[in-house]
Amino acid sequence: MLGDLTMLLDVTDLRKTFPARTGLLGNVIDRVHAVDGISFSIGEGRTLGLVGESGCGKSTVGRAILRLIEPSSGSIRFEGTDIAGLPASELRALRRRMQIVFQDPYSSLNPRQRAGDIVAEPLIVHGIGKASERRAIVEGIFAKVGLQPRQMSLYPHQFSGGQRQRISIARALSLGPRFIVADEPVSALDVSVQAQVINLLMDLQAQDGLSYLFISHNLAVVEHVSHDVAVMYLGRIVEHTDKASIFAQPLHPYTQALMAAVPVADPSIRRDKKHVMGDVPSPINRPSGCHFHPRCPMAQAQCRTEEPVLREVQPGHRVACHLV
Amino acid sequence: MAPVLEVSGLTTVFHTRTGVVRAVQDVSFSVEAGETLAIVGESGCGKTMTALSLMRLIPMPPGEITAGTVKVAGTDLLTLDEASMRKMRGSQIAMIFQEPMTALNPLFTVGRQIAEMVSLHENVSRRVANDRAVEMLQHVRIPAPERRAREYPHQMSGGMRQRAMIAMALACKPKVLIADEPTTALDVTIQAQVLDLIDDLRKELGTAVVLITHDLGVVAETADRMIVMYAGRKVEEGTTKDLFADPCHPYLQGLLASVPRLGASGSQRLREIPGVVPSLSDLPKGCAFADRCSSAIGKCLEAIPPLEQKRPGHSAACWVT
Amino acid sequence: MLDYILRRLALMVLTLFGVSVAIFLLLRIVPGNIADILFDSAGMIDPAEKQQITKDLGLDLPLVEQYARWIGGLAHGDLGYSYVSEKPVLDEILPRIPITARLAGLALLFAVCTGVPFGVISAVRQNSWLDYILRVFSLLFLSMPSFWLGLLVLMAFVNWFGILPIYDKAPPTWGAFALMLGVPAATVGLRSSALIMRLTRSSMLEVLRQDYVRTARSKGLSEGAVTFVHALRNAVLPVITTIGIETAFLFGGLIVTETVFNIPGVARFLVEAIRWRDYPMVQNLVMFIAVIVVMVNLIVDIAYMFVDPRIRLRA
Amino acid sequence: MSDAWYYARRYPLGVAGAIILIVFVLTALLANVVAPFDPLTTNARASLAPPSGTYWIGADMMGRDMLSRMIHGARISLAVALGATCIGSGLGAMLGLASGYLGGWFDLIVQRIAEIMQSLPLLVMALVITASLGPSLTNTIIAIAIPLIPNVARVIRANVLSLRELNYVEAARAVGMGQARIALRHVFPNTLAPLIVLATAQLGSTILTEASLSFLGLGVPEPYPSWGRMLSESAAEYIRSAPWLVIFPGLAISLVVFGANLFGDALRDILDPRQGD
Repeated sequence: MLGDLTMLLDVTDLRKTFPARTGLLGNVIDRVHAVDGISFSIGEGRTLGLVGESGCGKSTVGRAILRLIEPSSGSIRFEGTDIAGLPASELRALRRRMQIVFQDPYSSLNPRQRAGDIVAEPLIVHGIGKASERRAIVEGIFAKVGLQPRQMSLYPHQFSGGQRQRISIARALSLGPRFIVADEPVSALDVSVQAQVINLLMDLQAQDGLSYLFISHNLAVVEHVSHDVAVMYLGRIVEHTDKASIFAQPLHPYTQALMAAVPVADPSIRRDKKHVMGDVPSPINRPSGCHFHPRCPMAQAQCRTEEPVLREVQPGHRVACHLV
Repeated sequence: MAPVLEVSGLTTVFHTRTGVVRAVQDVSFSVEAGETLAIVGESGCGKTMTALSLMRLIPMPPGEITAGTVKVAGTDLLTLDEASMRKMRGSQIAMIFQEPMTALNPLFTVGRQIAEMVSLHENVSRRVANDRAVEMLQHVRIPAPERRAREYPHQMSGGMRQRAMIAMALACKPKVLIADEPTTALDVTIQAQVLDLIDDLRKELGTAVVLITHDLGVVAETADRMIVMYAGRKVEEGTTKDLFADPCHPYLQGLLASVPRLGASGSQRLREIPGVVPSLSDLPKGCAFADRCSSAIGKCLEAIPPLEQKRPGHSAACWVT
Repeated sequence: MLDYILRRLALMVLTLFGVSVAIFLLLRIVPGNIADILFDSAGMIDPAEKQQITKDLGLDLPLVEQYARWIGGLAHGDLGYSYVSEKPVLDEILPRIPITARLAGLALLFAVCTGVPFGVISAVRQNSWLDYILRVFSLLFLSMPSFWLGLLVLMAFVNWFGILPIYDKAPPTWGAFALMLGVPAATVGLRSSALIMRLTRSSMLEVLRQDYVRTARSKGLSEGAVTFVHALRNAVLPVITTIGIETAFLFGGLIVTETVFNIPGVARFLVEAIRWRDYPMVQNLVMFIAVIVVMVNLIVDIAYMFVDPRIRLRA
Repeated sequence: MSDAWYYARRYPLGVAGAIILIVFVLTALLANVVAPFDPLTTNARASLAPPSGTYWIGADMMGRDMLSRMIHGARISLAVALGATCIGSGLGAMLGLASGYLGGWFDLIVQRIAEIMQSLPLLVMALVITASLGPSLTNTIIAIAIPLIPNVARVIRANVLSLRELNYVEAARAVGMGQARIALRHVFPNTLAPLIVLATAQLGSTILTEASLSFLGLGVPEPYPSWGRMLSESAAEYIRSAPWLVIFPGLAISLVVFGANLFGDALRDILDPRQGD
C-alpha cells in the first residue's frame, strides 16, 4: 500500500501551470495552477481512484503522467524510470507499458478508421507482428473486451456508446500495458451501460493484474472500483488513503461535504441536509491559506492564512487540514 | 385533492428521413400541488420529449403531438390556440433546462431576463418587475442580489445561473414546474444545493414539480412518486419508496442493481443489463425491453404488455412479474 | 480593454508594414524599370536622357534606400510624384476620396438595410417558398459580375429612359445627383447585400437553435418577441464582425463599377495607374486601401466589444 | 448509391448546379467540336451582325461568331477556375495544416502573413500581381490563386486546432505515434470535408475574378477569347447598337458561377452541416 517499495508508479510533487492571461509582449501575467504539487503511488494490480469536482485538476494529472501534457515540475517514476525528463525516443518504448482511456466515446475514435484498424494501429506503430499476426492479436483483444471479431470492419458510428468505449479499451490494451489511466471512462455512458464497462475494467484487472488511475467525479463508482482513493480540490490532494478508511471515516471537511452531497439511491435513508455552501473558486484566483476555507463550516483564522500540508494522521491516511 | 397536472395518453412522434420516430407513446401521469414526481429513464427514453410536449415546445414540424391531453388546473393545454398557450407558459407551467450555461441569453442582464417574465404575465410597471427580479434572486439564495441582477450570465458560475433560471421560472408562481435534468451539468456539491433549493421552494410555494432525471440517487432523495420510462413508454409507476424497495419491472430491477451505491462495500460484481436501448424509429412488436430481459418469455416478443396494477399504488407494464 | 486596443494597434502597424514591403517588392519584380517602359512607349532612345530620368526617379538607388525614401516621405505626407501627370500623388488622390467614400457608404448602407431584414425573413420562414426565392436570388446576385450588372443597368436606363446615369461633376438637379450616386451604389451594393443576407440567415438559424431561444419561448413570449428581442441581437453579432471583410469585398466591386459608370473615384484610379504603370501612384493607392481595410477592422472589433458584454466585461 | 439518390432529391438546386457545371466542362472540353465557327477568324461582312440563323447570338465588330467565341471562352474560365482553385486551396491547405499542427513561430509567421494578405481586397491583390507579373494565362491563374491562400489556410488551421484537441489524436500520441503519422492519418483526412466545401465555394469566385481582370484589360491577353474581355471590348459603345455583345458573355459567366455556387451550397449542407444551415 502506501509507502510500499514495489510501486509501479510513483509520482512526486507533480506540478502543472498553464498561462491564463498574457500581456502585450506575450509575457504571462496570470497562471492557472491546475496541478499544484501532488504526490501518490500506485502498486501492481491496484487502482487509485482520483476524485474531485470540475476544475480540480484531476484530468490534468492523468495526462501529465503520460506526458500528453508536459508537467511543469515533479518526478514521475514508472517501473523505476523517471519519465518526467525522458527524451521522446525513450518515451516511445514506455508508451507500450502505459495507456489511457478517455471519457467521451465519440471524440476518442477517429471516425474514418475501422474498429479493427483503430486497435491494430498501435501494433503497426511499434512494429509488432506481421499483418496476419496482428489480425490474430486484434481478434483476441476484441474477444477480451466483449466485441465480435466480425465487428472489426465496422466504423465507429456504427457502434453504441458502450461499444465504442470497449473499442477505446481494446486500443489501450493492444500493446499489453501494465498501467492504464481511465479518465472518467463511464461518465458519458447511460446508467445501464456503465456497469458493463466497469465490470470489464475490473475483469481485466483480475485477469492481467493491470493497475489503474481511475479518474472520476462519481464517488460511488470510485468506491466500487478503487483500492485507494485520493480526493483533489483546486489542484491539491486534500485526502488520500485506502478505500475502506476514506468511506468509513472521511477526515477532511471537503471529503465529508462531497459525501454528504452525493444523492443515495435509497429513499429510506433521508439524511439530514447539511450541504456545503458556495461555488468552487476559480483555479486562477485561489483563496489564500487552505483553498477550501471559504466554504468550510469549520474554518478558523489559521485556515485563512496558512496552507495545510498533506500529512499522515493515521497510518496510511493522509489529510491536508489544520483541524485534523 | 385534485391533481394540478393531469397528463393522459400523451403521444408525440417525429417525422424523419428514416421514418416515424415514436418519442413518447401513450404516457399518462398526474401530479398534485406541492408534490414532486420524477420521470426516470436513460437517454432516448422520451423523458425530455415528454417535458417539451407538456410545454408545447416540440419543434413542429418535424414533431407532432398526435394524441392525449395535458390538463393544468383543469385546462387542456393541447386544445388551446397559440396565444392562449403563451399565456399559460411561465404563468401556469414553467420549465428549467439541463444546461444553465446556454439557457440564458448572453446579451441581457440576468435581472432583465427575470423581469421580462414578470412584465409579460403581470400588468406591472418596469420598476416593479425589476424589483421582483431582485426579490426572486434573493429568494433563490443568490448573495448580493441587487448587484447580481445587473450582471450578465457569463459573469456567473453554473450553479448561480441555474439558480437564476429557477428564479425566472418561479417568478410568476406557476402551478407546475418542469425541471429537465436540472443538475446534470453541475458539480456534486452544487447539485445538492440546487436540489435543496427546488425542494424548499416547492414546499413554500406549493408548486407541483416534475423532475426529469437519469440519476436514481436524485430521484430517491427528492421525489415522492416516480414513473420509469423506457423506449418512449411508461413501464412502471408508484411511490419512490415502493419502487426502490420492490421494483416490479425487470428494467428497473436491472437499473437498481447496476448502479454502484456509496457506502455499499463494492467488491461484488455489478449486475449488467446486456445490450443497448432500441432505436425509437425501429421498435420491436412486443415489449421493447424483451431482448435485454433475462426473464423474457415468448409472449414478451409478441405483444406490448399493458400497464397494470401490481400492488396498490404501484403499476408496471410486464407480462412476467 | 486599453491593453487590448494597444495590442491591436501594434498589430495593425505590423500588418501595414508588411503590406508596404510586399507592395514595394511586387512592383519591382517587373522586368525592366519604369524608365525603360516610359521610353519604350514614348519611342525615345536617347540613353543619356534615360539615365537622367532613372536618376531623377531614384531608380538607381539600392532597394532598401528606395523603400526608406518612400516610407520616410509617407510619414511627412510626401507621397512622391506621379510618373504620368507629374503632379504630387497626394493632390491626385485626395479629391477622389470623397467620391469613392460616398459611393461606398451608400452601397454599404443599401447592403445592410436590405441584407439583414431579408436574411431574418429567410431564416424565420426557413424552407418556405419565400425562403427559397430569397436564397436563389441572393445566390444569383452573388454570381453576376458587378461590371456586367452595371452594364445591364446602363442598358436599361438607355432603353427605358433614354439617359445614361454616368458621372457628372456638377449634376444639374438633386434628382440627378441622387441618380448619379444611387444607381452605381445600388449596383455595387447588391452583391454585398446578397452576402449579408446569407450571413444573417445562417447566423439567425444558428441562434434560433440555441437553448436561450427555447427558454424565451418557455416564458410565454410571442414568436415576434423571441425573434426580434432575443434572437436578432445575437444573430447580428457575427454579421458585424464581417463588416471588415465586407468592405474589402465592396472595394473589389467598386473597382469595376467605377470603371463602368465612369466615376472618377479612387478605385478606378487604381486601375488607370496600373495600366499606365504609374508605380508611385499604385503603391500609394494600395497602401491607402490597406489602411482603410485595417482601420475598418479595428473599428469593428472595438465596436464589437461594446455590443457583446462577454467581450466587454472580460477585458 | 441510395444515399446519392436521397441527397439528389433533397437538394434539387444542388443537382441543377451540378448539371450546369457538367455542361460547362463538357463545352470547354469539346469546344472544337461544338463551336460552329473558328473563334478567331474575322469576317468584315459579318461585323456586328445581329443574332440570326447563322450567328445564333450575333457576331462582334470583327465579324467573329459570338457563340463560338463564348464556347472557346469556356476553356479559359475552366482553366482559370481549376488552376487557381487547385493552387490556392492546395497551398492554403498545406500551410494551414502545417501552421495548425506545428504551432510556434511557424504558425505565428503564417498567421501574420495571412493577415497582411487579407488586408487587401482580393481583386486589388490580383490586379497588382498581374501588373507585376505581366499578362498571360499562367500569370492570371497565379494572380488569382495567391489571394485565395490566406482564407483557406485560416479555415484549415482552425479545423486542425480543433481536431488536435480531440481524444483520438491524444490517444494516437499516447500509443507513441509519430507527429507525421498523426498529421497525415488522423488530422488531415478529417479536414478534407471543409477543404472540399471551401474549394467548391471558390470555383465561382475565381471565375468572377478572372472576368473582372479581363474586363479591366489586365487578364488573359489576346488571342484567347475570355468572357471578361469580350465584355470590355463591347462595353459602353455597343450598349445601344449591339446589346447581344453585352448580354450573352455576362450571361455565360453568371450561369456558370451560379451553377458552382448552387453546387457548393448543397455540398456544404451535406458535408459540413454545422457550418451552414
